[in-house]
Amino acid sequence: MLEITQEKLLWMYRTMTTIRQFEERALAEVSARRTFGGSHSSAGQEAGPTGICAHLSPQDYIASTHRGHGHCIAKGVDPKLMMAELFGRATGSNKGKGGSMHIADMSKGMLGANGVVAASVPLAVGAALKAKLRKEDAVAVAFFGDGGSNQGIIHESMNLASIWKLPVIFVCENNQYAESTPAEYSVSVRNVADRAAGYGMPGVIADGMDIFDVYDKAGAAVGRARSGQGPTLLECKTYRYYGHFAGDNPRSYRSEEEEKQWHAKDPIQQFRQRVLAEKVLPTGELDAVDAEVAALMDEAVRFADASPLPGPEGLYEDVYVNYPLEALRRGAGMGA
Amino acid sequence: MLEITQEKLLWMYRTMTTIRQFEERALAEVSARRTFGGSHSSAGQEAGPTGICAHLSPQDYIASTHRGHGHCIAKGVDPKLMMAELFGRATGSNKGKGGSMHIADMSKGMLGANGVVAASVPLAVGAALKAKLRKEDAVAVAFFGDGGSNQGIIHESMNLASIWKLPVIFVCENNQYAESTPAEYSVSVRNVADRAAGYGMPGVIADGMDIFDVYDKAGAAVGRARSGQGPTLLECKTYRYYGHFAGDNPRSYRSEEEEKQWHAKDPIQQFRQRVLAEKVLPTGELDAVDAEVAALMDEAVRFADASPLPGPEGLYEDVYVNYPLEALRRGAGMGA
Amino acid sequence: MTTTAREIRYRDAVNEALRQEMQRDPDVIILGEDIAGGAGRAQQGIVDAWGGPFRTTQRLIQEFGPERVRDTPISEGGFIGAAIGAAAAGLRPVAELMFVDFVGVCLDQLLNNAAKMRYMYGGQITIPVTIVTRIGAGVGSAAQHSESFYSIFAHIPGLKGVVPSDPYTAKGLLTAAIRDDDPVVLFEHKKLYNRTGPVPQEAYTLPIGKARVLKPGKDITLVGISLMTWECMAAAEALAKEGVDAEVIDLLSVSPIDYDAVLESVRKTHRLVVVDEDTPRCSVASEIISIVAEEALDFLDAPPRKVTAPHTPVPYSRPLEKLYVPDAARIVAAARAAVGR
Amino acid sequence: MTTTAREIRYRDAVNEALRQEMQRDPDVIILGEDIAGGAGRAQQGIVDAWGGPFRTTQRLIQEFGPERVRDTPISEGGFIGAAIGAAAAGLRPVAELMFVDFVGVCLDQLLNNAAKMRYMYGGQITIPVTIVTRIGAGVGSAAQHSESFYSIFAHIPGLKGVVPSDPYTAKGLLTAAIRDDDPVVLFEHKKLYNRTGPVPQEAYTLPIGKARVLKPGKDITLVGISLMTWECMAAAEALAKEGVDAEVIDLLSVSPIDYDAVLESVRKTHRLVVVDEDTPRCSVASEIISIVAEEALDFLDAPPRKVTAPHTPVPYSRPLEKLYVPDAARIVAAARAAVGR
Ligand SMILES: Cc1ncc(C[n+]2csc(CCOP(=O)(O)OP(=O)(O)O)c2C)c(N)n1
Ligand SMILES: Cc1ncc(C[n+]2csc(CCOP(=O)(O)OP(=O)(O)O)c2C)c(N)n1
Ligand SMILES: [Mg+2]
Ligand SMILES: [Mg+2]
Repeated sequence: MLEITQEKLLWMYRTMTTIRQFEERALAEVSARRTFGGSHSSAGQEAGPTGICAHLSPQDYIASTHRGHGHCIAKGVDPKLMMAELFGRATGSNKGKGGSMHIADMSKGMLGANGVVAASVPLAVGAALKAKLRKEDAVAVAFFGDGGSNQGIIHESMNLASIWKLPVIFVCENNQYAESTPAEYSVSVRNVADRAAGYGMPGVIADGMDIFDVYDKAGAAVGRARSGQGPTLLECKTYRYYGHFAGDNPRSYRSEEEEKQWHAKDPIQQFRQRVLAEKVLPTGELDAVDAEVAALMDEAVRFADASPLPGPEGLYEDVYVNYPLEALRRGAGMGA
Repeated sequence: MLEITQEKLLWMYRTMTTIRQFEERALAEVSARRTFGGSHSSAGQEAGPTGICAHLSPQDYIASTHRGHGHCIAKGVDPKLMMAELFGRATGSNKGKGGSMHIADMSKGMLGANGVVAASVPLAVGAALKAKLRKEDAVAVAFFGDGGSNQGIIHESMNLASIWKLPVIFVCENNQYAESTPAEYSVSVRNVADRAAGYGMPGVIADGMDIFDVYDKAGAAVGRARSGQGPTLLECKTYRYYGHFAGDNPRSYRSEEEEKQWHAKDPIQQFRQRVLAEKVLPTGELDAVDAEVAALMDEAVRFADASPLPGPEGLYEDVYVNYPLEALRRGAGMGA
Repeated sequence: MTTTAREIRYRDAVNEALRQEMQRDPDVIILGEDIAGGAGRAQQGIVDAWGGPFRTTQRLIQEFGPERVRDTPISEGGFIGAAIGAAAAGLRPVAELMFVDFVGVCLDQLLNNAAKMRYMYGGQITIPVTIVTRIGAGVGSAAQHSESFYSIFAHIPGLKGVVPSDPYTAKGLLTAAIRDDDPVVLFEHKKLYNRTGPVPQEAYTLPIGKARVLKPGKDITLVGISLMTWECMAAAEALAKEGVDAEVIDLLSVSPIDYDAVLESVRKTHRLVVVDEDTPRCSVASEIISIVAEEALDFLDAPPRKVTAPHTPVPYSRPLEKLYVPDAARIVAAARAAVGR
Repeated sequence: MTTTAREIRYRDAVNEALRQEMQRDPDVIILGEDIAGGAGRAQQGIVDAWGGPFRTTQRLIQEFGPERVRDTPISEGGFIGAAIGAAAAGLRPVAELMFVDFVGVCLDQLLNNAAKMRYMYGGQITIPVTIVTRIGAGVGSAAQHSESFYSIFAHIPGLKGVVPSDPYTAKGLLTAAIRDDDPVVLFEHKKLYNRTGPVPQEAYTLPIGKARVLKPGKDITLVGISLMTWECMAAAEALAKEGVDAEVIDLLSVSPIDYDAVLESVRKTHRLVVVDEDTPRCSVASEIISIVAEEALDFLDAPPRKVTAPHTPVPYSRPLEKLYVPDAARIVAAARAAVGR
């Protein structure tokens, strides 16, 4: 039997559903050309961020990737502000300056999505270092992909967190591909988690399609971190349902059959089946969440659409805290 | 009983002795201020490079570090040219342009010492890739230190060599310190070799003070590489007798007792004891080598001293194969 | 141009240069992320799933196989370092850095190995490696995927850099880069990939370090880099209507820079605007103006001007991004100021 | 200066700034390789074995402990990235990059995180990190340990850079850097460590982005950066003997650059030589000259000139290295040409 409160279960369901609907809405808006740049969908991967962030509070940190919408939502960033950001609006989480790949919300401990593969990982190490120095209870989660696991910065970050016993959870979301490149080709070992031994930390594999498995294993890792035992590497085996980015056709590098196998393990459906089978949440309540989230998405799009674009002065704002404005324009022929 | 030809044994002894004497001479010349920059001594570490390069021929490659004299000598670079290089002479291995940290000799497959920690490692991977593509028999050895093992580029290089099954031998010369920082502090795992498992390659530990142990284990690794089985990580546990660089006093971070323990395992003395005990080489022959090498060092210093310094035109030579000379000087106020 | 020239796209010109050089020389190989795609799945019938993120390497793996067209893990330091090592050992590799913004994960290999090895080793080595990368804002990719950061490469002794502006120069400069015995970085502009133009069928090279005059003129010199060349052309057209006859120079190389071409033009027109999509400080635009000031001060009838991005990261929101990238209007304004209108 | 000023060395001034800021603010921490040394061996009685490769961090670990004075593995990308993350989370870290030549192993963290986060995130964050690094040739360290590669930092929007030339400016600018809410890179010159000068005991800041006039003059402006300032002073002395009255400006910051100070001087002297130990292309010297050409063309009575390193790596052999580094003789020659002698 599930030993999770109803409230948390509902939060899990709402969070996963919000991620899914947000991703599908975002893709639709990209096609409708209402957003500016592309968008990397994390649909299919909802159980990872949700099962992990279920253990976190706003004073904990996460550092995210180019595929960051799910992390943001799970960490509590308001989807309205996210949608407005995708639409490049002044009301967006980042005032329209960052877009999909850079959504951040410091009030939620969300250190930012990041467009450079694996580049945000040491930021989590640093946030954990601050928590340790200030003797705060906080932990930091670093998300990266199977592709990201091959970047040198991962090695350096894991070694640092290990020797300094920092409260970091390294989460590799192994969705089997980096763009079109299969992990089985690019990663020299069966599981990314197998590399943990080389850093003297536990390497744990979770079924990234099963939020309860993620929740349990993340709980242990967060517990280790909070109690001063140092970092853990947690690998979530998962799958992205759509292409690498909005315009990518994943069938060019993976089979329909493979896709079907993963869809059969859909994290939201699995969740529903489990809570319904165990009778811990009624269908009606789940359906109500679906509808509620759908309404929220409509509202997010309406909000974004109605929001103003940033004014021209935004170009020069927030480059620095203090630096002469004139110096940002000087010798650049920026005109009047 | 040793299954190594007398000729090879003599080569081993001569090579280790040459390294030792070269290092001691180089330090003396630094103190005498006849060389320009500093010099990183590898005295104490002779068994590693020698035992490994004993398996290599000039068409094999090695890539070296800031502590590269031993690698150079073991790979066959002429100590005279090396000494002239330290003296900054036009006759040096690098025409006086590189100095101690950049000695290279392409005719010997010596891809260069390198002043950036671990930066030469991917060069060896590339040389191995060329050997594989051209179906040559050659292998490439990448040397790095315990400190270097924490650089991200090591991770990337090992992963690449593994997935591409390249003929690379990664050699970590663990001399216990990176400058003043003990490996036990900076490396998150007991042995650097333990990280090999994370790349699906064998991780082997050799007693880096015992050339016969190194020779055996390197032989297996080179054999694996030559027969297309891919890379190996070989860790040689060793010790540098002197400071990190010429001016460093190592007693500020390590104890006399520790130094003594390692000196007791001196690779050259161990070698002598073993071959004398097994009666495979007579004392006289070993002593003759000592004298021969000492004479060679005198000659090297004489040669270096008598050699001309590079002329001013050397400043602009060999920046590119082709690029207008004028462009190297233009807008730099270089004078006439 | 020759009789065999056809109209093809910039991306196809890049592809053709790669293909022809790989045909010509078995030592030419390509390494990069998803340059073929679906790596290791030939048995499943998957070959060339992507053909490169911008399809510039399409079909190469079919012709040359996975040994020479090598998908890589996301390890730019590692595989660019390996390309440099392979070049040192005798190959002639082309390595792809997907976007120039990522230079920071592999710069050490370029700065301390590729650029310096020949010099440090006293000339006993050549490093015939080509790095292909992408620049340019204007497609909503925000701060980490939109830079035009070639100034850093131009700064580094030992590297060369080329910035083709159309299919013809893309093919000729890439071919030259591959055949060059020095490390050369080729900057493709994302917004040029679909630009078409006549390109000879057969292989040819264009000289690295030579600019070209795209439009002669006598009143003012406009120097363009990559995409900016076309903004200069548009500005020249607008200026013509105002009676200002602008000369447009397409720089084509950022190292070596063809100062002589610029100086010759400025000695004729006496006015200069340099247009650079990179940010302004220590930029190629600054470099060119500084040399003109040093060597042709007396010829200048008006202050030379830069038109560049501002000293800010690239913003995401489209209206801001539009302000960010230099355009014909800003060039015209700078030119008007120079000619005193 | 105040009555409490004493003569101390540049290296001690750096040390004092660090110590006083760590005393003042518990959020200030230091990370770097061997900045204390012998890490993890306190039980063996080993504390502060090195105190930094140039002894600039000596004794700090005794006062502030290993949590705040943190020896690191050789993982510049990792620990500088961690410093940036810690800054984002509220600390005020100082991270040491042992030599600027190694920037390529950690540039991504500086370029894509430190410099851009505030902008990309719409201002919701500050990154009060300080990077301390070392520049300079002339000590026989060859191509990979001798660069003065600050132009790249000056180029990057979001970073600031300071280049102190003596103990007084070292302490004041480092203190300012640590207190500044933006990422600031401080470049220490290896050949300045033993330079002595008066330094107030108490903490003080100097404004980032402000140059200083070290010697007023009316015939020509010499702009120096870091060590080069003293070559300018030597040149000014030599020029004085020839009747040429040079004004010497010590730039002190490479981002922001104090153009106004340079312009004011040039409007008075009408002649300019910029002296920069970095290589010339897209350099700070180019940048300054380009702005002077844009904004004060009419004041220039002679072409402005750069005196820099050549466009080559740093050679090892001493006679070549001596030719490489700009010196007073080259400055005098350039100044003579400018004043027409
Ligand atoms: C350093 C760097 N190299 C390359 C890229 C281009 N790129 C963006 S996402 C991606 C694949 C990432 O794969 P993975 O880490 O598995 O994450 P996923 O996309 O599967 O979530 C690549 C190659 C990049 N953004 N940064
Ligand atoms: C990227 C980089 N960081 C720092 C340094 C400065 N440095 C030179 S040698 C060294 C220690 C290297 O230790 P290790 O790899 O164990 O080799 P060893 O000196 O022990 O042979 C350091 C930190 C450098 N050269 N390159
Ligand atoms: Mg993936
Ligand atoms: Mg070591």
